[in-house]
Order: sequence, then C-alpha cells, then structure tokens
Amino acid sequence: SADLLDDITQAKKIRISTDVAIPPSGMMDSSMKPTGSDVEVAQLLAKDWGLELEFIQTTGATRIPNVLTGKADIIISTLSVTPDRAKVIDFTKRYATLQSDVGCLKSSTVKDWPDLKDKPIGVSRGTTQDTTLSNMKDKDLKISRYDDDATMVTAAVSGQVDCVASSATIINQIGVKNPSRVFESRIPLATFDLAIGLKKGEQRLMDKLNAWITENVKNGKLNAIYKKFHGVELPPDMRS
Amino acid sequence: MQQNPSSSEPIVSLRDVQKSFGPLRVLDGVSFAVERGEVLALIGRSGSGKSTALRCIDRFEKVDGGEIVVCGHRVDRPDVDLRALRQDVGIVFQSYNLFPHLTIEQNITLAPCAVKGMATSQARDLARKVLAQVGLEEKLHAYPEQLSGGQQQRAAIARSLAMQPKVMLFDEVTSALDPELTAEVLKVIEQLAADGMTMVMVTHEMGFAKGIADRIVFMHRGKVHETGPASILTSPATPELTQFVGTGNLKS
Amino acid sequence: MQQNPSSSEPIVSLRDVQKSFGPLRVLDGVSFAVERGEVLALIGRSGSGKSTALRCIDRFEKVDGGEIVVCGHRVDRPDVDLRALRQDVGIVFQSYNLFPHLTIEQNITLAPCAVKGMATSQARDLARKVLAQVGLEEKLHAYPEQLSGGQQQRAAIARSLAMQPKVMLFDEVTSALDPELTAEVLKVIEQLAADGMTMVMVTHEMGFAKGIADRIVFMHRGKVHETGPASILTSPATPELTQFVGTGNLKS
Amino acid sequence: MGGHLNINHLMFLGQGALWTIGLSVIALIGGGIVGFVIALARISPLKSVRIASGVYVQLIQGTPLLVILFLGYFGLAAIGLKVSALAAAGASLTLYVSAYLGEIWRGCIQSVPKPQWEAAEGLALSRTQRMMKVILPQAIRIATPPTVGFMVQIIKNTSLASVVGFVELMRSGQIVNNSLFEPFAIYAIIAVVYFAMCYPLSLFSQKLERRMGRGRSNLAPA
Amino acid sequence: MSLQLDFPAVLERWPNFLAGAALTLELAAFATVLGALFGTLAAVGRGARSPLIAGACKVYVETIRNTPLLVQIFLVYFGLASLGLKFSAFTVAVAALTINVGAYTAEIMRAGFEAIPRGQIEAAEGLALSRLQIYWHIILLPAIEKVYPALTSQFVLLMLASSVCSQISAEELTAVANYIQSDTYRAFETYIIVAVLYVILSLVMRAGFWGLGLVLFPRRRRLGTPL
Ligand SMILES: Nc1ncnc2c1ncn2[C@@H]1O[C@H](COP(=O)(O)OP(=O)(O)OP(=O)(O)O)[C@@H](O)[C@H]1O
Ligand SMILES: Nc1ncnc2c1ncn2[C@@H]1O[C@H](COP(=O)(O)OP(=O)(O)OP(=O)(O)O)[C@@H](O)[C@H]1O
Ligand SMILES: [Mg+2]
Ligand SMILES: [Mg+2]
Repeated sequence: SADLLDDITQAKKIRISTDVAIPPSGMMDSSMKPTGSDVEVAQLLAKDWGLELEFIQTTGATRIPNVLTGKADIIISTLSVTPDRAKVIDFTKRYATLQSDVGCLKSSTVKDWPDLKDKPIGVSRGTTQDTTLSNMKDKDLKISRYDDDATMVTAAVSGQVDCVASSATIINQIGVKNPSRVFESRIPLATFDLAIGLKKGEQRLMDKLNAWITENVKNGKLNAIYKKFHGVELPPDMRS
Repeated sequence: MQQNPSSSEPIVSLRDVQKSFGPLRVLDGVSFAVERGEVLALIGRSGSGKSTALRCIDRFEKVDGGEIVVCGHRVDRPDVDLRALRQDVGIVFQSYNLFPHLTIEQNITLAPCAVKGMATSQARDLARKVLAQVGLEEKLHAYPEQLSGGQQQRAAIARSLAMQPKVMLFDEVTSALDPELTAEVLKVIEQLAADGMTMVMVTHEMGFAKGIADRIVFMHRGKVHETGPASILTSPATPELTQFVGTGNLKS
Repeated sequence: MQQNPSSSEPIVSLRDVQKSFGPLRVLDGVSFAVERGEVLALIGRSGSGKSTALRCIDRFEKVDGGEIVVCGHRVDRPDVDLRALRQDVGIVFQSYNLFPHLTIEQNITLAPCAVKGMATSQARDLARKVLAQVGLEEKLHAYPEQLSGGQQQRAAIARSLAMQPKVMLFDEVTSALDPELTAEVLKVIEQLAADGMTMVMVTHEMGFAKGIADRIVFMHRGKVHETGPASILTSPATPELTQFVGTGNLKS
Repeated sequence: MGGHLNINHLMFLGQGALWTIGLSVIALIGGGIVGFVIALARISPLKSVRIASGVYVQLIQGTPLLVILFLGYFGLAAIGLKVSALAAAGASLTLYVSAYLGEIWRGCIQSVPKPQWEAAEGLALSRTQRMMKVILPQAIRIATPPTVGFMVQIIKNTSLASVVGFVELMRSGQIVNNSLFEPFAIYAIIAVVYFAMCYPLSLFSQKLERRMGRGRSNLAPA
Repeated sequence: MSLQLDFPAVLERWPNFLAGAALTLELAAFATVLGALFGTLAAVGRGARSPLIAGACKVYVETIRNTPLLVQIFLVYFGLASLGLKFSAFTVAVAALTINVGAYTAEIMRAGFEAIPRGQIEAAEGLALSRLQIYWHIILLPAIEKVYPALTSQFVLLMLASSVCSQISAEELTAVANYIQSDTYRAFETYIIVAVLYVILSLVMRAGFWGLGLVLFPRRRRLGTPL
C-alpha cells in the first residue's frame, strides 16, 4: 500500500472513526441511526467522493489509536487541534470550531474561577477541556473525569455534579434533558478548531481533504450542517 | 426442668421408643434402662438401630413416640432444655470429631469456658487433669492431626470428661482403629468404668463387651431382641444372637 | 524384557529393598520371595511399611535401593516396562476403586480391550466368567454405587482377575468392611488360593492369615522381623510378634 | 434527539443482546478449546510445560479483561496484523476465558481421587488411556457445574468488548441513554436483560451441582 | 510495524501511574474488608431459619451475581444522585464494589459452611455449645480456611474488576491509563505498562493474603501445610 488515498480509492470505501455517543456531534436518532453534525459531515464527504462510508465506532479515548493502527482512514469526531496531538497525527484545515465553557447549574452562584474551588467539575476524560483544566494547577480545581460526554451529561442531569466543562452546545443540552436542572455557560474556556485527523505522512489525502473543506465552507454546506445541530452558525471569520 | 434423680431411679431410661426415617422404621419400641454406675453395651448387626438409639438419648434425633428420661430431663418432649441435657451427657463418636483448628488444650477448654463460664486458668488445669486421665498429658499443645487415631480418640474422651457428665455415650469408638490403638482406648474406658462412670456403649468388640459390660442389650431390626448379663454372649438364648456372635468370631 | 520365569525361580523376590519418604526410612532392607502358587501374608503394626512394600512390587513407588524381580521384570530398574509388569501383576486396594462412571462389566472389560486388544464380545464372556468366580454374575450391568461394599470389593477382584495376572496383591481388602461383608470377600480369596493363584496379601485378619497363608512375613519398623509358616502366629519367636498377636487377639 | 423510549430503542437493545450472546458463544468455544489444552499442560509430566502454562495463567488472570481487549485490538494491529474488531475481541476473550477454564478444569481433573489414577495404572492402561477412559469421563461430570457457572461470567464480561467498538448490550444501553438521558430506567432495563440471560444458567449450574453432590456421596470411599 | 513504540514518553508520567495504582489498591482493600464482612453475614443469613431473611439474602446474591458490575456501579451512582444523595466517586465505588464482592463472598462462604463435616457440629452440640458459639468457634474459621484460596482469588478478581470505576470518575489505574493515553497518544505503550502494573498488584495482593493466612491459621503455620 503505497498511499492511503490509493487504498481508499481502490476499496471504493472510506472508513471514518466517529464517536456516536457525543451529542450533538455524533448520536443515534430515535430510529437508532447515526446522526449528528460529524456524522453528516462524514456522509457529505463520502457522497462527494463517491465512496461507500463505514463508521468505525469509537470512544473518545480510541479515536486516535484507530487511525494510528489503520483500523480507520480518518477521524471526524470533534477532534480539536492541539500541538500535542499534532505530534502524533496530521490535521487538515478546520471544518468547524468548538466553543468550550464552564457551565453551571442556573441556581448556582458561580461567576468566576475562585467560585469553583472545591466544586467538582464534570469533564470528559482526555478531551481538550480536560487537558485545559488539568493544566490550571494554580486554580485548585476539583475535576471529575468521565469516560465520555454521555456519562458526564448523565452525571450532570442526575445531580452528581453541578458544574461541567464542555462545549456550549452540550451545556445547553442538560436542561433539555432535565428541566429541573438547567445549566448555563458561566466562564469561557477556549475556542478550539475542529479538524479531520489522519495518519502522518499522507500528503495526497491531506491535500484532497483540504480542498474539499475549502469548497464546502465556501458553498455553505458545512455551515448548514453546523447550524442544524448546534443552533448557531460557524464563526464569521470562517465563513468569509 | 432438671430434677435431682434419686439414686433409685435409673439415669437413662427408654420406654417403647419409636423412630422412623421416612418409611424406614429404625426403632420399633425400644425399652431399656441404665442405673447409676452401670455399664451397658449395645450390640447388634449393622443397621439394627444401635447408633440411632444412642443418638436419641442425647437428642441428636427426635423420637416419634415413647418416653426417654435422662438425668431427669424428658428428652422426648419438644421443650427439653437441650443445653442442660448435654451438660449432663457426654458423647463420643466413631470419627473422633476433634476440632482440627484448635490444639488439644483448646479443644478441651472450649466448652467449659464457653458453656460454664469457667476461668481460662482453671479450665487449663482441668484440661491437664482429664488428659492425665487418658494418658495424654504431653499432647496438650499438639493439633489433632499430629496425633494417631487412638490418641485422637482418647483426646475426644478427655474433652467429654472435662464437662463432668453424669453419663457417657460411646458409639463404636474403636472401630476406626487398628488392634493396638484399639487396646489403648479400651484401657481408658475400662478405667472410667472402674471409677464408677455410667456408660452406654455401642460396640463391635465382643471380647471387650464381655469383659466390661454389666449388661448387654442385643438389638435386632429396631427391637431389643435379647438382654441380660455378659454371659448371654457365651450362651445366647435366641438363634439371632447365636448367629451374631458366630459371625463376630470371624474377627479372631 | 520379560523372561519366562523357570518354575524354580520365585515369582516375586525382594532383596535388601530400601525406601524413604523424605527423612522417614520406611523400608530398611526388606527381603522376601514368593514362589509360584504360594500365598504370602504380610502382617505388622500400622506404619511398619506393609503397604509400601506391596506398592513397591507393582512399582507404585520407586525404590531407593535393593533389587525387586517380579515375573522376570527388574522392577527396581528405571527402564522397567511398566505396562508389561502390570499385565503380570493384579493389585486390589482397601478402597475398592471401581470406576464409578462405568458398569461392572465395563470396569472389567476396559483393560483387556484397551491393553490386550481383546475383541469386545470375547471380553464380555471373560467378564461373565470372572464375575462368576466371585459370585456376582447378576451384577454385570450394575454401577458400582449400586453394590454393597463387599460386592464392590469382589468386583474389584474380578476386574484384576480379568487381566489374568500371574500374581495378585491385596492391601487390606477387607478392612473397610463389616464382619459379614468381610466373610464374603475372604471366601472369594480362599477360593483363589485353592485354585493355585500366587498371592501377596497385607491383612489384619489374623485368623484368616493363619488359615490360608503358606507363609507369614511379620514386618516391624521397615524390616522383616520374623518369617515362617502360619504356625509362627501361635508360637511367635520374637517378643514383638508376641505382642502384636497378643493385641490382635483382643478382636476375638 | 430526546424523546421517549420507543420500539426502536428496544430493538436496538435487543440487537445488542444478540451481540452479547454471539460474543459469549465465540468466547466459550475458543476459550474452551484453548483452556482444555491449558488444563492438560498444567498437569503435564514435563516440568517446563507445567511452568510455561502456569505463567500464562498467572499473566492472563493478573490482567483486567479491559486491558487484554485493548492490547488485543490495537496490539495485533500494531504488529502489522490486520484483524477485524470481531476477530480481536474473539481472540482476547479466548485468551481470557482459556486461562480461567483451564484452571477450573485442571482442578476438576485433579480432584478425581488419586486411587482412581492408581487403579487405572494397576490395570496396565497407558497414560492416554487412563486419561481418556478413566479420568476425563469422571472429570467432565465434576466440571460441568463450574463450567456452566463460568459461562455467566463470560456473558457479563463481554460488556467490556464495547471498548473496541462493539455495540453489545451494555454499549447499546449507553447509546440509548445518550438520546434519552434516563440512566436509572435504562440501566435497570439492561440489568434485567443480563439477569434474564444469566440467571437460568446459574440455576442450571446449581441444579447440576446438587444432583452431582448426591451422586458423589454414593461413590466408593477413596 | 505500522507503529513505533516509545515507552520513555509514557513512563515519564510514572507519578500518575503510581497514584492510579495506589487508588486501585485502596479501593480493593476497602471493598475486600467490607465485602468479606458483608458477604459472611449474607452467607449466615442464607442459612437463617426465618424464610424472610434467607429469601432476602438469596435475592441479593442472585441479583448481583447475574448482572455486570458496570451496570451495578451505574445504578448505584446515578440512583443515589437521583435520590438527591451525593457521595464522592470513591465512596460510591467502594459501596458498589462491596455490594458486588459481598455476593460472591456469600456464595463462597456458604460452600465453606457446608464443607464443615456434620460430625463437627454434632460434637459441638454434644458439648452443650449454643448455636452462636458453634458458628463462632467451630464453623467460621475452619470454613474460611477451607475456602481461603477461592476467597483470595475472588478478591484479586475484584481488584481487577475495579477498573470499571473509571467510568464514574474514580481516578484508579485504568482511568489514569485512559487519561495518559489520550494525552500522549501512546495507547499501546500505556496499556502494556498498565497490564504489567495490574499483574504486579495482583501478585502483591496474593502475597498479602498468603501472609494473612499465616496469621489466621496458626495450625497451618505450625504443621507447615500450605494452603
Ligand atoms: N439420618 C438418617 N436418615 C435416613 N436413614 C437413616 C439415618 N440414620 C440412620 N438411618 C438408617 O437407619 C438404620 C439404622 O441405622 P443405625 O445407624 O442406627 O444402625 P447401627 O445399628 O448403628 O449400624 P452400624 O453398626 O452400621 O453403625 C439404617 O438402615 C440406616 O441406613
Ligand atoms: N507417600 C508417602 N509420603 C510420605 N510418607 C508416607 C507415604 N506413604 C507412606 N508413608 C509413611 O510411611 C510409613 C509406612 O507406611 P505404610 O502405609 O507402608 O504402613 P502400613 O504398614 O501399610 O500401615 P497401615 O497398617 O496403617 O496401612 C508410615 O509412617 C507412613 O506415614
Ligand atoms: Mg452405628
Ligand atoms: Mg497400609
């Protein structure tokens, strides 16, 4: 196999590593079919390239090993671009962004970092939010790490934690699940670029993916998908 | 519940005792009595109900009918005070049933301390005394498995003695032992008899029964078939006992 | 490896056999021989090494020194052909060790078919024959657990016989049985002796040893202490044997 | 997303349950075959074989299944073997099950009373004949109840195969929960489904054990 | 080889591994002690004369033994929260593990009780010991001795099974591994190290139980019969 792109073309099939347990990027609809923003991005890509699409089900922790060990060709799974990750895999251009906040129960009095002292903050283990919070050693934070977003949201919905660090979309979801526990964003954490991840050294595939992203940002298709699931548009600097 | 039995009353008495296991009638109207200081030997072929009769005396089996009185306890009644009964009765089984995780001393002191509330030091002295009675002083701190079968059986007898029972029951206490070990256990029992202990023993050792028993009870098919002094073994009245002592002689 | 033993040579011979378990010297220079057609009884107190000596003959224990020859097989040598040896020797233990998952017939036919390649129908006839020898024809299709202890022991003897051994070893084959069952097993062995089978038997039944054995070997502390015809039991030469038969007589 | 538990969710859970059963069967068959070899190796007359199989058992039994699955899934790929998730999970479960079944069966073989081995030896049967005709038939009887009992463990442990992307019962429950967020209700349903799969096996194993207990006490003293 | 192994990059994080291993051991220790007590009580309860107590103990044992630990942990964790009770992840993990291992202990102990020969109990009855005294002096220790290997294996299994506590935010060894591997993207190396650590932990536990056995069973020690 000289080149991953050739392999994909030859197989007429692309294998995409996607976590379907992190709504609204990946989830199951009421008829238990995969849906979500990442799922639709993947479907769009496969359609444009005329390939059959295979989802490699993954969890947050196994997203990257899946492409490193050749079990999947690319990752489309709310993968934010960080320097650490860039040492291990290559990233395309961003295809979306993710606003991360610390969100708290509406009735809580948390306003800023000092108020968070001794309050457990729920977070998905190994996500960029986790890394960001873990690096704030000076702030004396208490972090409760869950295996995936779903468990974290469940913990928030059921009352195990009153604060979470996650995307704004997910923070807003909690109240929908349990009207007596409405969460709202209180402290902005960071904005991350989301990109497609792939194994290092696959330049031809990388070029082709970048071209595809550029085109679909321009024609508004990616923005439409984002708005459909996240309720807001992509940031202005990305749309222009 | 316990009355002091007057010396004229028997220590153990069974009257018309009935006992079935399911459809099998094991005791079919058994009656006999044991006087204070008497040694009674229960003999009979395998399955004739000897062990069952013995176990009924200490209430390890409930009887279906009849009357059992032991040291004034009405053993056949459902409301008999079991723990009081068993302080008056010592029982030793064929499989010695020493507690394997306790030393011989602990085996002996356990019941006096736990049941009678005896002080540990006093119980230890007692253990030494009863072990001397069975000739095992030096095994005080050994564990059961370190003893030979005969020694284990003697220790089991000592353990019973430590509760100072009024009557002792023995169920074929030597049948798991070889001849030499048998001899040492029988010597201990002989000594107990000489000291005036009341005893009921199930045994296959005809020679021994002849030598030590004041009275023989021969059981056959759940009934007392023949009873009398040791001499009935040499001149049996019934053909069943004749046959029984006949086959028993094969062992010689 | 196997030579046809000339009739003048003994079938079993032990010379200066040594065997230790760890620090414990169990056989300390044991020598005796068994002629064709002879019945030899091994007696001695518990732990004197009788079972060990017997097990050495069939190579269930490796000896540390000395020489054992059985039907021409040099049993002490590491290269002895075990399966050939065991076709010539039948052994029966105290615990009968019938295979519980097989019927009596299957127990008996297993070895002739598997080892000697006998045809099934022929093996079945053989089973019927040896069972008749021990008086158990009607139990052909029973499972071991359906038999009494004495019947199981006789079936175990029949199973050994089916291999048509040149010599049979018995290790206290009756000591787990009560007197009546003992009698039926001893009758079978008596019949075998009358038929001329060579036998070595460890036994506690002094009366039986006296009646059937051509020669007695009395073991004491891992040594052959006294040996001679059955009459040595009634007039022992050594004080140890005197004491041993003395205590043994308690059983009568 | 959201909404109430509907027939699709239940179908999805049912599909997960089917995968749980499928994985269990694969694990039982694979683990059974390898476990049998392990059991024999553990009582081999060759010391080196005994030690090697002992180390194998210690290693596998000392590692959580989660970690074995992970190493099986990514480890095989890392050394260049392309395997499907099914093959990787099957291989990992086989390793795991074989170590436990091997030990269970070794115990059963060795619990056939020593006199039985000696009686078979005394009849001049060869080692293979002793094993096949005398020891194994008895060992199988002894081994059936604990083996059936261990199948319960297998069924429950396949829930960990979710880490390598298997949507079996546990994972399907998590996914349904992600769209409904009624953890207590959904996990209770999952618990009931597992119970429905496992309890009959437990009962069966207990029944076998009791029946055997009776049979065994009737056997000749050993 | 499609993957280059780089152990030093992962081993750099040894303090995290160590903390995870320590928490795993701590979880196992608490759950072992509590589970042993709880399970023994349940085993005694199963033999109770009252059908209510015996039945309740049976339902408890069977329910736990026939559902996965992960489900039990979720039910305890989210169930307690739904009731408005908030405990630390550690407390919940210990509680769930205790409930779990208690059921297995109960089954094992029951087998131990049943393995005490009838004659032992009769001998004790013949010495006029009360029911409670018989349980305490005659049954308990010998029963534990009989099933000690099974018990210790169960507790080692419990330690390994505690890896699922990562799901409810207990930072034990597997949680640490997940965290480190998503941080370093060295999954394979991380899990090999973790596997080695688990093997070491299970050896440590077995050694500990061996030592405890020497203390608990003085007869074994004196007579030199290994368990
Ligand atoms: N717990 C029991 N349940 C059912 N049957 C029993 C029980 N105990 C004894 N039996 C039966 O009762 C009969 C008499 O038994 P018992 O033990 O009293 O005889 P034994 O005279 O002591 O015989 P042995 O000399 O063999 O000890 C036997 O047939 C026995 O099988
Ligand atoms: N496999 C073994 N390992 C260690 N010691 C053993 C072994 N087999 C026997 N012994 C010991 O060797 C000694 C002789 O045992 P053996 O069984 O030969 O005696 P025996 O004369 O047959 O006694 P019994 O009449 O009690 O059967 C005993 O002290 C016994 O404990
Ligand atoms: Mg009896
Ligand atoms: Mg012997």
